[in-house]
Order: sequence, then structure tokens, then C-alpha cells
Amino acid sequence: MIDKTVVGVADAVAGIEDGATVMIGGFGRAGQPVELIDALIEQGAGDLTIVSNNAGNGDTGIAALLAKKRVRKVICSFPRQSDSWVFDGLYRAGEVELELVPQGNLAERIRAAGAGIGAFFTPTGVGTQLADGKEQRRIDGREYVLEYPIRADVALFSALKGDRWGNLVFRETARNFGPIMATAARTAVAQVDEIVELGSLDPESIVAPGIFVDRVVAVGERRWLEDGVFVGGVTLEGEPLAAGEESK
Amino acid sequence: MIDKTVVGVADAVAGIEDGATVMIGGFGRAGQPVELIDALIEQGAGDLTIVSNNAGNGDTGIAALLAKKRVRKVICSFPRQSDSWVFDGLYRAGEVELELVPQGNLAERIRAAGAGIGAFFTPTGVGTQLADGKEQRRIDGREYVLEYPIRADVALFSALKGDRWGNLVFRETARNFGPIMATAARTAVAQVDEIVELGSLDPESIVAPGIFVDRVVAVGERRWLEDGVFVGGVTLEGEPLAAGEESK
Amino acid sequence: MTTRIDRSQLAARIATDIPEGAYVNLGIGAPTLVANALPEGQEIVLHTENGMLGMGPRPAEGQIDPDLINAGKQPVTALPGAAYFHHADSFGMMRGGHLDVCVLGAFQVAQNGDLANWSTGAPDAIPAVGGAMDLAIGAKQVFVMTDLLTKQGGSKLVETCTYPLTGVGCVTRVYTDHGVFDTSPDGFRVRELFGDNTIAEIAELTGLSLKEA
Amino acid sequence: MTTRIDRSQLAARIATDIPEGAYVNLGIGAPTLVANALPEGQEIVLHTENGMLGMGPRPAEGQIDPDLINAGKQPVTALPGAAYFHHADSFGMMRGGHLDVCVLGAFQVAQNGDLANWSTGAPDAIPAVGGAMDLAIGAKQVFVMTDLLTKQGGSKLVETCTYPLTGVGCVTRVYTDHGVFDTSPDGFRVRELFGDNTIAEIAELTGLSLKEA
Repeated sequence: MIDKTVVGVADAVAGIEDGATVMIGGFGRAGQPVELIDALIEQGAGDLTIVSNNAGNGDTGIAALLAKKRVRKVICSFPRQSDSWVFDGLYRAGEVELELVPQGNLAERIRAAGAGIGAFFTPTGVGTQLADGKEQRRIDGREYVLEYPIRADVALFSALKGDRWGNLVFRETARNFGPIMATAARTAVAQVDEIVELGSLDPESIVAPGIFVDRVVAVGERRWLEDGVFVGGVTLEGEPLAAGEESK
Repeated sequence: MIDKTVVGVADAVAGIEDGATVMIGGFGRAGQPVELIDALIEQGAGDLTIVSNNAGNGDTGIAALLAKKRVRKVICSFPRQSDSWVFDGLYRAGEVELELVPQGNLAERIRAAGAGIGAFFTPTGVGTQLADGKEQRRIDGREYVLEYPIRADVALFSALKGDRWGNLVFRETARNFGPIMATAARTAVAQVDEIVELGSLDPESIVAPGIFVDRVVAVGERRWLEDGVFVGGVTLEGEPLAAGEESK
Repeated sequence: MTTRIDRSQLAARIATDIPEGAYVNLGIGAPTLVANALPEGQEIVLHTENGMLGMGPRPAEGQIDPDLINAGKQPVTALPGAAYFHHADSFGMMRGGHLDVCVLGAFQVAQNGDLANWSTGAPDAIPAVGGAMDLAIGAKQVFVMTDLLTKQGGSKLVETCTYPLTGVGCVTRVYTDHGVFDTSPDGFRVRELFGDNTIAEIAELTGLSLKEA
Repeated sequence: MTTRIDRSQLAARIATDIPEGAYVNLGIGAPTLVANALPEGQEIVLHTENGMLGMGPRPAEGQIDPDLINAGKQPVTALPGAAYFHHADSFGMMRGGHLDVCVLGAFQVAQNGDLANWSTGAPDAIPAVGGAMDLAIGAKQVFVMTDLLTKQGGSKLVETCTYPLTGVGCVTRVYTDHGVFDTSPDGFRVRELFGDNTIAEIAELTGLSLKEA
């Protein structure tokens, strides 16, 4: 029997080594694998290269990983946010390396890694600093720059439901980088609200087929759902809404 | 109001010009836009370049289009089938040009066209006749060949259901080339069993979002479904099963 | 004193140039105001690069869904007809030229259409680009929405960008608080001036030689 | 007379080398026999390149679903846990190295792992390649299932392929009716011989110098 489910987040992140490249899903809060990042911090691996769209907010998640000096390098598109003080401080102090990648090139480079593409010509970034030193070519009257795949040792991301074969479905814009990061990592780890019976996910709607997924861990239903139905009552960070409050 | 639905297949294929490049979905019989191909034959455009996985079976569909000498060139991966006599004859007589492309390169070149990729390095075909004369490069210790996008004027394909925004869902392995051909053609035309109310397709399960789709035409429910439920009772070609018969 | 319109007036002006049925991406910041100005009863499909077509307005009080946000990470809703997709598909859509219009902010726009909107090149700034470069090169029409002048009074319309570029020759039209300008190989063309503004005044403010469209 | 096993025996032999949990693509023709030989009660996930994981056996009489076929265009079923995807995703899966095993037929396999299985190079033949080249270079292990000898008695195991190649150095192991051979830089290595076959006999049949594995 194939069973990719693991019981706890500690098992889900077991074996991540110092120096590993770790992809972390999420776009802002949506799709961020909060529990897996916490488990990674607990697990202790350091000298990591993190591939993610952002470089952490506030003092939790990737920011907490950064604060503990576990990260050597960040590959991302948008490290600067209103509350990205942890990354900001480390970057200014020269304590973390940054590879800035336009968001679409980041996504396509991850996809290329998963799809066995050796390199591709993209029009994004042509004529900008972010293409400096890169091979450029005119094809059919348009300029392109050559970009290479980004592979990872591990991908950590969040999905809505999974089954024991590792098939996954997502929810709304929390889908973002999860499905492609799963294809690009040697070990792809998904946290899900719920593990469901094999065969209960609609085969037409599975977004990440199990072939890409190595471990699935259930972390309980997100706070703004009740038995799968949206009930709201939270801030954008998913925290309970105090009376009259609506966080931006 | 956005309304991409058209009433008949004649409207669906209107405006296809002589010399056009036409992508045709389907893998064997599955997903073949039978009614749209018939309408294209009726419509009369000639000197076409056809991009499809196969080059026709029996005397219908692409084979009929070929038999009427409407096709100048076929770009496909597998033109040779047990019943591909129409293509075979024309090809041997030098009356149709063939560009043979490994199936995955065909799919990826179509996808590249839709995704704005100028060219990509693929390991498929390296060291074979099908890479002859193509640019080759060693990346990270592996050999790759450079392949370019395939764009089309029109894509004709079959889906299960669509709405007036052009959102589409597919059925089983009939999905095959439809979703990517839609992205690579200036005019993407889908035949569907049924046009449903906007909002009734699950946004998590839409496979081809309407942005890629220009025309949707309903052709009635496929013969092996009844109110959306599989009932069988057909041959592999979708013809009614005579008593005791089961076509291979 | 030249005539200036405010941001919501400018958003409304931009909205009049977006036809029904268009697929549109509205960049972070001021461009999001265009959403509120789109004509009632017309269907325009909004794309957000974090994976959605058919984006609707901000949800009602208490109905924030942390899984449903726009590229500016603000809560949004989904309209009937919406579809979700992953990041590679979303940016394929952009790069592949499927968006009809995107509206972006700018630090500088050069008369040839070069855009600078992601970095002022300040040495101590944290660089961040997001999806700006993909939007700049992807949409069929790239509109810029901006004040004509910086707070210091410098012109954002320039002969040549001095800030780091976002994209080369990508901007088709610039909507400013003073007027609307088309980029062209031989300089900005004045498409429309608001209120009492004259070409001569704008030429003086920007230091550019301007032509009528 | 050397010992030969039949195709279903050979399929069974191949099946023993496919571990539970493997993602496997079985090529058109004889390799599909391996599906029937997979051990009961073990889960092995079959991929078909026309867009499905979790492929099940041929449907019951009268239950053919024309939308549900394998790469050989034969009717199949879907197991619980199956997933559908489009062609670019399916071949991305293959090219990206996510399949553990594929089993292919062959015209010739060279000792360095070169495979020829799509064209005999006959000048009047209609060329057709399908997904063979993608499978050849994509799977982690590429098994070939074939008779050792052609009907004319020539060896399909060769020093160098004379037929047009499908892939370079891609075959890891060849399962023939006479025995099982691993490719290697310095020639085929004999992993197993069926019945009374000896290395000397096979060397004579093939004209190759063979080594033990």
C-alpha cells in the first residue's frame, strides 16, 4: 500500500540537511505552510537556501527562520514588505544573500526544473539589471534572456486536502506556488487541512498529482472554514477577528 | 455582457482563411473535435497547416480534410496508424508535407507559444534524426536541443462543458491537447457537450480559463453519457454497440 | 497653475479606455482604483497574478478570506465565472500576451515606452520586483497611471529613464493628473489635456518637446 | 537450442523488478502485458502519457469509455486515486524524471544503452515517433522488453545501433526471452539467463562479448 501520509509535522520535515535548498510555498499569507516552517525551525537545519516569493513578514514563518540565522541565501521576487524587518536587517548587515528574480521567471524556472527543461528564453527582464550578464537572443524579432531551472532538495507548501497517494487539491489563491514547487523538489512535503480517503478527490480536479508529492501531513482545518464551508471571522493573517476589527 | 457562445458549428469555424495554421485537439478519438472538423471541411479553407498528435484515421475527421486536399502540411508526432491510409497515400505521393515532432516536444512547443517562451532546451530527441540540424547545448552535464514555439491561427478542440466566458472543463483523457492548444492560437474554438450558466463551473476545477477561449459551441451530449453519467454501450469510436460487439 | 485631476477622476478616465470583455490586470497601489471606476453592468475580467481571473471587490466586513487575496495581498472576492490557477500558469498567461490591458504605476516613463517602476536605484534600498517586469512585457497594452510630477516637482515623463528599468519600450500610454500621453518612437504625443492645460505648459513642466497625437 | 520464455513469463519477470509504490509507464505493445503481471495487492501507479496517473485494466464488456484510453488508444479504466492532466503536464512529468520505470519495446539496443525503437529507416515507411523519445530520456529506469533475436535471427542486442535512434544511452536493462542484460559503458552485463542458456551461447547468438553482472 502506498501511504505518503505522516503523522506529525516533525516527521514531515525530518531529514532536511544543513545546506539544503528549500522551496517554501505561499504568496503573502495565502498558502504559506506555517506549521511546516515552524517544524523546520524546530528541526534545526541551517545554512539553507530558501526559494519563495517573499522573504518573510513580521516575526513568524520565514522571518523567524531568518531571525535564527538558518538562512544563507534567499531566492525570491519580493523581499521588501511593510513588515519585512527581519530580512531587511540581515540583508543590510550582509548576513543573507539575495537573488532577486522577477516573479514570472521565478515561477517558470521552478516549473522548468520539474518539467526537465534545461533552460528557456523569456522576454521578462530583458534590458533590465536583472538580466545583466545573462545570455540574450533575438528570436522572431523579439529579445529574450536565457534563464535556468531552480531545483530544490525539499519543497514545503500548503494544500487543502490530500490522500495517501499524495494527490492534492488547493483552495483559491492559496494554490500559487505549491503545485509547481512540488514538481521541482526531490522531497515535496504538503501540509493539508485534512487527509481524505483514496478515491474521494475528483480525478478531474486534482491539481498536484501524487507522483510529485512525497509526504502529506494533516494540520487541522484552517480557522476560516467550518467543515469545509467558509465562515470568515478572521483577519487577513487568519487570526480571530476581535469585535469591530478588520485587519488590513 | 461577455458571450463567447456561438449557436452553430458553422459560426464556430467562420473566418478560417486559406493558408491558416490550425491546431486540432484529440489523441486518437478521445477529445477529437469531430463536429468542428466537419464544419471546417464544409467551410472550405484550404492550404492548411494542421497541428495535431495524429494525422487522421479512417475516412473521417482529419483524414477527410486530407482527402479533400485541404492540407499542405501536417505537424504531428504519430501519423502512422493502422487505419491512416489517407495520410499514407498523400504522403507517399508527396502531396502533403510532414514535420514529425516527438509528442512531448510537440506539447511543450505548443505550451511555449501560449506562455510567451521564445525557445527552450529539451533533452528529448537529442542524438536522433529529429534533432538533426538543431542547436544543441550541454547544460549541467546533460545534452539538450533547442526547440521553438508552435503558434496557430485557430485551435479546434473538444471539452465537456463551457460557460459564456469561455471557461472549460474536460473529461478524462479527452483533455489531452485542448487546454494547451487554446493558449497557443489566436482564435480558440471549443465544442462542448453543454453550455452551462456562468458560475456553475467550480473555479477550482476549470482547466482552460476563458481568457484563452474565443468561441464555444454546444454539440450535444456524447453518446456514452446520459445527463452527465457514464452509461457505456458504445465502441471505442463512440458508435452504438451492436449486440455482442466490442470494437477494439 | 496647471489643472490637475485627482486619482479617482484619473481612475475613471482610464476606465473609459477599457472595453467590455477586456482581460485586465491592475497593478498594486493607485491602479487598483480603476476597479471601482469600471462601468456598472459591463463585464471586464480582472486578473491577479497570484492565480485568479474574475476577481471581485473587497469582501464585506467580517468576510475576509485569507486564501483569497490580490497581488497587493489585500482581501478580494471571486465573481461567478472566476477561475484559479497556479503561478506558472498565471505568469504564462501574462507572458504569453493574453491580457488586453495592464495598468501600472511608475517612477519614470521614457518617451520610447521604457518603464522604471521597481527601483529608484538607491544604494541602501532593499530591491524587490514582484511581477512588475512580467506585467510590463506581457500585456497587449501597458497603461501607466501616475502623477506627472514627483513630489519634488521633477517630471516622471522623461526622454530617457535614469532609474533602473522595468521593461524596454513597453508602455503604450501614460495617464497623468495633467493629461494623457502616448509613447512613440519620436517622443510623447499628447492625447488629451485636462482642464486648462496647454501643450506649452506641459512641455515646460516636463522639459520635453511634445507633439499632438 | 537455447531456452526461451514466452512473453507473459517475461512480463512476469519484469514485474518482479518493479517495487510497490513505483510510478510506471508501460509502452505500447508487449510491455502492456506487464500490467497483468504486477503482484496483486501491491500498489503500483501506472502512467499513460495521454494524461493520466492511476490507470486501471480494460473495462468490462459494454463499458468502453471513448474518453478513457491509454497511449495505445485502447480502452482502460481509472483506479481510485487516479488523476487527469493535459499533455504538457503529462510530458513535463516524464521529461522531469518523475517516472521510476518505463518499459519499452525495441528494434535494437546498443551495449551503451542507445535505443532504436521508432523507425527501421526503411525509405518508404511513414515515420512516426509518438512519445517514445520522451519516455526513453525521461524515466529513472528504462527497461526494454524484447525478443533477443529478430524473426530473421539477427540480434537485437548490438554493439552500435544501425537503426535511427530513439534515445542515447538511455536503456538501463534489457529483458529478453533468453535472459536479462544490463547496459554498461564496457558492454552488456548478463544479469540472468533463463533455463539452460549459457553466456557462451548468448555471445554466439548476438556476436557480442558479454560479461557477468
